[in-house]
Amino acid sequence: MSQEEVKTVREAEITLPYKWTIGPSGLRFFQGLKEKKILGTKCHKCGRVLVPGRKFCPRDFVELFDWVEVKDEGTIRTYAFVNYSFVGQPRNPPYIVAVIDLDGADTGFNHYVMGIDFSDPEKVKDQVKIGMRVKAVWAEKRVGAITDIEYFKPIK
Amino acid sequence: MVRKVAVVGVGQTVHGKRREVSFPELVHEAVKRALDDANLTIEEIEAVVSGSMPAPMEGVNAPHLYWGDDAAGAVLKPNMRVATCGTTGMSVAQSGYYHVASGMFDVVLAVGAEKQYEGEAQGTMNTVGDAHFSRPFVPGAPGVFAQQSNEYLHRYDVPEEKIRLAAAEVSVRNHLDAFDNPYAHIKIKIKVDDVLNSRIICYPIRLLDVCPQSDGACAIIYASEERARKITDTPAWVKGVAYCGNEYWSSDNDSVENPGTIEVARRAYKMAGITNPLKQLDVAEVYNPFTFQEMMHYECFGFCKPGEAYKLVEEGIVSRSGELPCDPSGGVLSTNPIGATAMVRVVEAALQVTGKAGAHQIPDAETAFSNGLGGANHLISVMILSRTP
Amino acid sequence: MFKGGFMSEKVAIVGVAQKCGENLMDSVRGLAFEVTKTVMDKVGLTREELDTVVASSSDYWQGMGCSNVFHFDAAAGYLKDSTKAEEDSGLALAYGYMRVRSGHFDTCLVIGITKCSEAPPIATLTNIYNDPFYQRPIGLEEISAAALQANQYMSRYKVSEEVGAEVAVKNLRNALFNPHAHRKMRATVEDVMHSPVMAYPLRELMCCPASDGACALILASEKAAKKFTDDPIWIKGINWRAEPYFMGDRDILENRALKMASQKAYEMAGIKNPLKEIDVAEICEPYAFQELLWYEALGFCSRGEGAKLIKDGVTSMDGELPVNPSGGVLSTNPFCARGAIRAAEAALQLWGKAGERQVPDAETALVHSVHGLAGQLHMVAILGR
Amino acid sequence: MAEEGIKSVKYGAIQLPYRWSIGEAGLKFFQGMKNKKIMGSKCPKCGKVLVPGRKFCSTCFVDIPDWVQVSDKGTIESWTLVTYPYINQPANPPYIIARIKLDGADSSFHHYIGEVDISDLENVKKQVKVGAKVQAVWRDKTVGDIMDIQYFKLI
Repeated sequence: MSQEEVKTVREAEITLPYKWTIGPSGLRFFQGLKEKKILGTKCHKCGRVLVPGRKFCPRDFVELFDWVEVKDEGTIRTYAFVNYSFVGQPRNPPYIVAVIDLDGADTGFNHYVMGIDFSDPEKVKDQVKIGMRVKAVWAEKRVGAITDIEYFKPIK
Repeated sequence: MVRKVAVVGVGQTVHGKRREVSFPELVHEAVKRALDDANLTIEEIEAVVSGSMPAPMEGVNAPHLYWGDDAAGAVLKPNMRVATCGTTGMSVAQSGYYHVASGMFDVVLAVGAEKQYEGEAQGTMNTVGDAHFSRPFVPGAPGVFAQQSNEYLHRYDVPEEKIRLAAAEVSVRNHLDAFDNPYAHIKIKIKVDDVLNSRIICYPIRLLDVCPQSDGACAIIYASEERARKITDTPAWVKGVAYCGNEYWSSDNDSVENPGTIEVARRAYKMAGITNPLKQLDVAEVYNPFTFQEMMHYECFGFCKPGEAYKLVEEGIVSRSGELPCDPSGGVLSTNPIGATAMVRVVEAALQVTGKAGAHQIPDAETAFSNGLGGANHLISVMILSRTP
Repeated sequence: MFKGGFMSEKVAIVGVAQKCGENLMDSVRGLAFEVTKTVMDKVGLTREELDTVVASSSDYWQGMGCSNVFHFDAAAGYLKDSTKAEEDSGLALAYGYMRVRSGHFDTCLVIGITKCSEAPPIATLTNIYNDPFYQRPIGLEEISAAALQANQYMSRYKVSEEVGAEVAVKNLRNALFNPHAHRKMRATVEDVMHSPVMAYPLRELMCCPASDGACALILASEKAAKKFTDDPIWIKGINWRAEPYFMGDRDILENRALKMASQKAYEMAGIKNPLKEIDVAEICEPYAFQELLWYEALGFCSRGEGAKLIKDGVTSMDGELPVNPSGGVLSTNPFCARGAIRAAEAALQLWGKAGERQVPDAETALVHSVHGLAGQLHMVAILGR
Repeated sequence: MAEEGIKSVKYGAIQLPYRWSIGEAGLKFFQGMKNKKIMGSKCPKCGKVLVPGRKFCSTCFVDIPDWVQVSDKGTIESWTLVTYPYINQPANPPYIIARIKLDGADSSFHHYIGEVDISDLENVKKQVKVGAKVQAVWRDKTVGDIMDIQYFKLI
């Protein structure tokens, strides 16, 4: 009776379906995206404009009602150049994810930055700089999802 | 006053690829070692806390029901699961502490474990983001922490190269220190250039800036003052405990001078009566899954001023012979069974202040700092242990 | 945060809020904010005055890793010592209790939250409670495990299927008087017996629904409680215990873990005769026969006599010890929230604020919650005025 | 501002692969299964024979060095007929799961019951009874898996 006869590691893939509720504030934000608008909510206590617009300010713990539009342009606060792959990855590498300070917003906005030459990983940092200006590239056909913005591209 | 609580026993498995044992068997190994260390039987354990990484990593829902009961010795005892991503090990350790501090229990076991080779760590990390707004932009832990690292590199009036070089030194040091830790996973002798020339995983993070994935388990036994003195001559007293969360939308916060990270240390220091961490702490086990994180932690924890972490590295202050040795165990950079990782920091702190750290002992260490970090920089935790109550 | 305080032997519940339903329109995050804001406003507690948060949710039920990251700041946790007790907010109550009792914190928010409408079926998510090798391939999950338990119970104590139906009749009827309840109806034993067989002997109306919901509690130390209310509900006893993992290792009719947990909680609270001394009980009975088994393990009656309690109406609204005036989990099952809901309902009873489901003059209440196949991890608490 | 066209829920999935180690005890148990033997382990402290066999006794918390073979025959302690479908279900409903006390074991064993006409519940109730004796039906080609036993049949 040799050990090799029995598989010592069991392999399986588990797929579980979910339907996550967006909620009223999320719906309002995504309706904005559909109309090529990025909407935030202004907290009447701390005065911050929070993007994406949301139901409450976590710091002041008040409900937010004051919806404002912010620009679809901004400044790169920071970014990561993703050059590795993993199971369940939302897009094929390489790509850049960035935190963008949109004009008019007090919070960072997470999205892709594309339109960069990725052929030499060592040279990506020469093309993308913190503090660089970027602008949203909108999808032609928008459905009210975060991917209605395809990515942000560098602008002068 | 609040009740005094001490660590009276610790146990960890050899971390690494542990294909030969099942999850419960791995956990059992660490728990037995902790019981042996404290010279206690399972009957003397009054309650158990357990935790691991988000359950989708294990492919088992509510894993405390599976391995947390039987393997951790919780059958017919109080048991709960505390799971908070990377801070899990620390959240479990702190829950064990509060079990005793509450006065409800005198002897309590805390267990953290992970088998990273069984699941998909980055695929699981991706699910930490909500499906509507965030998930497309959560490229696993390296992606999240690379953004933070990049911001750090460009925050201060310090040449990027200086910080980059210091981070490489951090990698060299941790991987070398791991040789003196019998439980560590990745032990390699590397040079600064090896780090700088390693492949870009997620700019600015390179392959040798990144922690490994390990299988491993870790256990701590806590006791009340009265019991602790009967159980051991060398208790490690819990002097400071703190835990802090940032906002869910991580980009709402400054990720470099991070409010949660700064606040958590402030609270732990206050409880432990520490006003000058660099002077009063003898050793620190900071949670360093990526090299830059270790340096940002120095700053947020007040080991130095913002932007000056590279000096601590350059001047050898955080080396084993320095004023405040950091991660003499080899840190997370050498060993990372996620659900146990932050608890290993506490265990290492306990080993140091009780003089049981063996080859990586810091001489005369009296007070030790440990911390954990979880989510996409969402949750930060600190525990300070001391030789004296 | 650490207040340098003193251990507080006495810990109170000073406020409760809940929201449940079949399919709530807001996200988990929005729902967490809503119940948290409600309970804080009711108590008059500001975010600054809140010291710690213990949340209970589950990665698999939420479809998110590290589920609490998504809602901890919605539960007022920004820059707070905000932690988690997974899968059962009954355990979050226990952990919150210990945190306040330690003297480190004066006030604690306990929140349980799950939206089952977003998640795969209960059977799917509880089948993966099991190890991948032995129990999972055999199709054990919460419902089939409860069915095995029920059938063994029927066989050993010569109890008919209709007794299980009577439990469902009682709880679903009680739910009619609870505005928070999800599934409610005036059903007869025949109605229940005519509902489809899920896993023999369990029929659809003997099995819990899948609900959305959240429930928040505010705990306070003795000193702090006085600031917020003249009428604190004290946690007089609390304990929780686990059965072994392998179902085959356990006597699934004896439920030793529950027996031990309740004995310890009774001891803390000074209760010697639970049936006489407890005025109302809110227990977690996802499957009808489990309510009978829990009666027995909780010491309301001897082994095998649970059926007698339900038949004699002892646990009905007008009985000696009304059990689940809220309608219980058979009416409302937002998975991780159900333990906190039991505590909230018990507190409302003791305050005399339970509206149409009020049990008159309730002074002492029992709270029970459980999860795991055939009841693996039980929590019992005794509340009193 | 109209909200037509935007889905109020997002449909998605968590899909992840796993590679679980069966471990030392699992290896012994499944080697037994491959040889059509059901292996238990006898706790040196409480003396109980626990099936499936394991490395340690969870109640006594001591290592178990002694393995013993138990019978592939036993007695039904309880059973259920599962009729509902769910996602990722390991078998197609309807099916019968039983709790079986194997001869020689002190713990119970769970498995399917086969060779029963399950088209009608009343019929099932007549055939499958608590206390009935059952025996494992092994696959011809065993691989070292819990499903090397196809099911148990009434004897």
